[in-house]
Amino acid sequence: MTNAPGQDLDSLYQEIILDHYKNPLHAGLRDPFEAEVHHVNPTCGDEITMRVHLDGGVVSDVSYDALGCSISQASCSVMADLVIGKPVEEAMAIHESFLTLMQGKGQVEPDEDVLEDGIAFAGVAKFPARVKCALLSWMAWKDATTQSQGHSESQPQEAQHG
Amino acid sequence: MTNAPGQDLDSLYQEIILDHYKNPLHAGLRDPFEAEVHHVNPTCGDEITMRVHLDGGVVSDVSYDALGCSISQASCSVMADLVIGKPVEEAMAIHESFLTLMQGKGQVEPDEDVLEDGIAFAGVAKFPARVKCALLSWMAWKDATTQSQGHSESQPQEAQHG
Amino acid sequence: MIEGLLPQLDIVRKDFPILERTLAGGLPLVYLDSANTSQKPQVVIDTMVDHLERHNANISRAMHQLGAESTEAFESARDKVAAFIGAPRRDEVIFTKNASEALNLVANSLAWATGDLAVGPGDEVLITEMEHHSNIVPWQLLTERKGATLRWFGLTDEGHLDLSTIDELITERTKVVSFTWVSNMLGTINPVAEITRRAHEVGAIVVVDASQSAPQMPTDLAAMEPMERPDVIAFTGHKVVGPTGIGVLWGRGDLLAQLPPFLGGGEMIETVRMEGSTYAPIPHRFEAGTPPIVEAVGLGAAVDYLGELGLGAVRDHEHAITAYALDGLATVPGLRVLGPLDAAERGGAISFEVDGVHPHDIAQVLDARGVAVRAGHHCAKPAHARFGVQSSTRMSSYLYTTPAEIDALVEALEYTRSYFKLG
Amino acid sequence: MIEGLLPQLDIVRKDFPILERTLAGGLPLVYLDSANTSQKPQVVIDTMVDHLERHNANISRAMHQLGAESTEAFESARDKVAAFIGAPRRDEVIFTKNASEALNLVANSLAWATGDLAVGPGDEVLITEMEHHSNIVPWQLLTERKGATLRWFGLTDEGHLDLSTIDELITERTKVVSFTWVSNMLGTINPVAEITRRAHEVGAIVVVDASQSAPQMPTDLAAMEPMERPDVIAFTGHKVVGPTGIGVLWGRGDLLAQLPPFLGGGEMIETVRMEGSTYAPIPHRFEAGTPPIVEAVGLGAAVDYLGELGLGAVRDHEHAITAYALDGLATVPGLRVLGPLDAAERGGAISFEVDGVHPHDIAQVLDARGVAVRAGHHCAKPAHARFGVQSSTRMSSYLYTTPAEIDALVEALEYTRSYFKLG
Ligand SMILES: Cc1ncc(COP(=O)(O)O)c(C=O)c1O
Ligand SMILES: Cc1ncc(COP(=O)(O)O)c(C=O)c1O
Repeated sequence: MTNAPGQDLDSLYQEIILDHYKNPLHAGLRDPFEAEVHHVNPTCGDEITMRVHLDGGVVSDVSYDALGCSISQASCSVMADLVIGKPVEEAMAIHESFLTLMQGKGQVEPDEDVLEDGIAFAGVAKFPARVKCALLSWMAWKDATTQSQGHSESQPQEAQHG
Repeated sequence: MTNAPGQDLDSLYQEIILDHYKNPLHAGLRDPFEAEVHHVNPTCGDEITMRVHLDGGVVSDVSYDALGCSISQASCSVMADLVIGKPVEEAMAIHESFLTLMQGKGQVEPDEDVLEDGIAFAGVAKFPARVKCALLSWMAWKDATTQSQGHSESQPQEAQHG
Repeated sequence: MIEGLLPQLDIVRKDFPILERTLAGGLPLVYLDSANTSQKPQVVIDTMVDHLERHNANISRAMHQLGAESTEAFESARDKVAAFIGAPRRDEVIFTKNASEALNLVANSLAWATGDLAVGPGDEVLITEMEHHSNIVPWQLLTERKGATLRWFGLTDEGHLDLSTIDELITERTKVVSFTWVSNMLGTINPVAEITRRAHEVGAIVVVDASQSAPQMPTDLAAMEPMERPDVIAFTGHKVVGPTGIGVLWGRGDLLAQLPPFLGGGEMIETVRMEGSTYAPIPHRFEAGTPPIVEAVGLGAAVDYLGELGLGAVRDHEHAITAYALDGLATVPGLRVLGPLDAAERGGAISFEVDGVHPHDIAQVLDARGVAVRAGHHCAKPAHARFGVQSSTRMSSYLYTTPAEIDALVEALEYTRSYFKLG
Repeated sequence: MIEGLLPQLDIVRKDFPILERTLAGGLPLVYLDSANTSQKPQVVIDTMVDHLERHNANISRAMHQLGAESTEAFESARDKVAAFIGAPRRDEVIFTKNASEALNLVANSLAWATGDLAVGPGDEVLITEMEHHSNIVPWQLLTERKGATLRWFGLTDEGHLDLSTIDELITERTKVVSFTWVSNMLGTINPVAEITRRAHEVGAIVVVDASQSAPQMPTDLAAMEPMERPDVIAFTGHKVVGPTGIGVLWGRGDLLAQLPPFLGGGEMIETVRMEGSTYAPIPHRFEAGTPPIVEAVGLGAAVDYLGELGLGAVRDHEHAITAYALDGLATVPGLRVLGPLDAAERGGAISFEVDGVHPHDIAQVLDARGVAVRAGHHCAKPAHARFGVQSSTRMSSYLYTTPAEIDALVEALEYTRSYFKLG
């Protein structure tokens, strides 16, 4: 059997991803929170319920209940761990940088200082069908955070193509 | 210039047809009548209003007001002249035989004893787009006659394809 | 050697150019996603190309030679489709853009119906829990908008319709019963004749979603007893080796003639004045605008192709492959099939779960081995919910599927388990 | 030599295989029916074949390599179409089956709208007397069904909209103004910016039927002033050198997001439970079921092809040919053109009458000479009625039309007159 496809897979399923998948950080729904959102990947049915608690301009907690594949679960865990404790503005910048990575079709070099464990998702960007999995929780977080800030952005936004 | 297309045309535009077109028989709307129908060729907009008067099982009058091309006008004139004075049953048989001719794609040999001037339309059967023109008045006549007989057949029937 | 396979399967496969493709890493394509969309034989592609390169013109409206050729090609596609399903009359065959539009056409038109067909408070529409979203949402919209009630058949643990409640569900209040002939998720073949008869006894309209049955089983409407013949069936071109962009609605002529128009415009009219319009007879009444011409022509070639193979032979092939696949899947530890386990009771779509691996991840690993399956809810979320899962992996075979491809699937599933380090 | 023709017209013509065809009697094809449907360049056909032979799969739903390729091809067609019309956002581009469906989508959804968008008694929808049936009947259905009132702009004798009544027609009661950018019968180019501004001042939604303008003139929505930019435009693939089976609806994102769903099912959902469903954001919200995938891919190649020629150059070509044709037609005794006589005010469709010969008969004789034109009401019965005729003959050029073809038309018209023995 050829090994080529296996190698491809390994670039998707990095050890870090599988670890987060098996042991997700910050899982569960907690109080207090200002906004709770429910996002769905309509294509495959993956779902997430997410709460965001802001405190003095800082993301004080992100808690969630998620159903989905390894990529979407691990991404959620990584995201929560990255943004909790960060000022909203900085967290939004991290979000932006993750989005750029995911939409880069594998051409964007991730910045480990910003994304930390998130750089493990660089390989996902080469699998267009999985990009939405990786982004589900990030989109939910952005939505919930914006709502927490008092802006309402009720219509879930779809990931931009191309 | 090649003559081939001209020959084709002449098989469509027989002298008899052009004559009936220029001098249509039985034109105009007359009393008495038991049924009046209005048929349209939805494709091109040709229209006909037709009245039928039956008397003792005989087609006693067919009168009409028609707008359309040479084929549809001539066909109406020929039809009216053919059926007026005939028992309904015989007229229906003529209708049937004209229908068969028109749907025969030029393969059916017309019977002059039955169709008289109608045989001039044999060439029309080779022009699928014109078959509907030739049939418009015949369909209207059938509809009106059936209504006159007391049967209601309100939904105009479309010429069967193939 | 397995019984029932299509004779000369290797030659049949040569008709499908895509099956010769290789994927990343030079792997051969193992296409097991035919319930999602089927592959196209060369003859369908060539027929479309010939139409576009030599006969392209708008239909009906055009009087010239190209127009006559194009109209003839389009209308003879209607004849072919009518023959394919044994339609009692050719003008009962309406071309839509897909099965979804066909189903919506009926539901949406019913929303504007008056008289006997009107749907309102107190009236009920009956569907089932195993429907594709395209046979759920249109009826939700209809009943919500008109204040009627949506009801549904539940499912047994084996993935059959639970007909034990049929007397409560089909009543004098039932205006429409709409259900799938073959489930695209569970594979279940439903008892169309029996349900249709019961529905007709109370005067309900019966709509059957034939999207999964038309590709796999002979359909002969004219041969069905009128009481047991659905009033409407819908299917989609791209699942019967035809192109996308075309679907079919067959409906009983007098029912269709009673339905108010759906889309307005173009060729669906009899006459138009600014003050009001009248409409053409079927089929044109429901074919507003320029229809999918080259798609109809391609579909005509597709059903001809299936007709030459013989739908009976295709069904036998599917049955043989499905049985073989069920056996193979049973050898994979932790794998659970959703739906009937007897190949005789089902079509060629088999959805399953594997303990400890999410369907996306299964599909991903399979894809890395060249095996194309579908993962997700397959547009059947309620059926997934019924079985307590959110998604599943689905393999679906078709007339070109070989036993060796099933072997490749089973092997790739074993590999998936080892990749994710499952016992 | 005529100014403004496409450079290297003879080479451009070689892109269109059908133009090499001969007709009965070995006559060359003179195709002057492009307003009905355009011919297809080889690159569109080849792109579709490549998709069907190598990348065919269902989109979105499929996780495998073919699925990814097909999805990428489909979504990049959306990007190309968005670029073609200068859409402010790519997700505002919705694929339908044709222009007619796009227009019906809006009218039909509005019938179920609540709140601001609701249409009911006292409300008015404003159209024009020069609309294609596809932009009349949907609004008749909407206003009849909802008890609203349909009004329309009349036409001047020269074939322009009679804007003298604009103050009476566009009022606080006007909910929707829907009109064509370029008439398919009269050729008239309408003042989109001016009418849109007026309609927006009273808060009406503006729908523009771009079926005839999109093929012939540059469209740049993003460059339009927001007050003058329509809220919705619709056009159809087969008139922009693309395949049948695909149309485009562009709509302002926040308007589309407010509209209730049109067709339900397949991929237009967010989540489905038996008790009720929620819907996906645009564009998917309005793309129920398997979309016309290979058709979108073909359309992408088509708009790329037009983009390479340059829509400005295409418009110049049409203008030059139209002016030349108007001059030629003016030499035919008894011929009367319906619509503006100045090529600058019109598109490339020219409808005319010839005293003493019915349009069918003209088209028939022309066809016998290889000249393909359309005869009939061109799906614009009210405009014909306005000019006191029941039908007309229409020649319509496109980017591949040569002056020699116009000469052939004029000569064939002379022959027609002599065939029917007219002075
Ligand atoms: C101005 C106009 N609007 C709408 C249409 C309808 O387009 P389609 O038939 O592709 O839906 C056409 C062409 O037929 C047209 O010319
Ligand atoms: C059972 C069933 N119904 C309806 C559909 C919808 O078909 P389409 O997406 O072509 O409209 C499908 C396939 O997607 C199906 O499997």
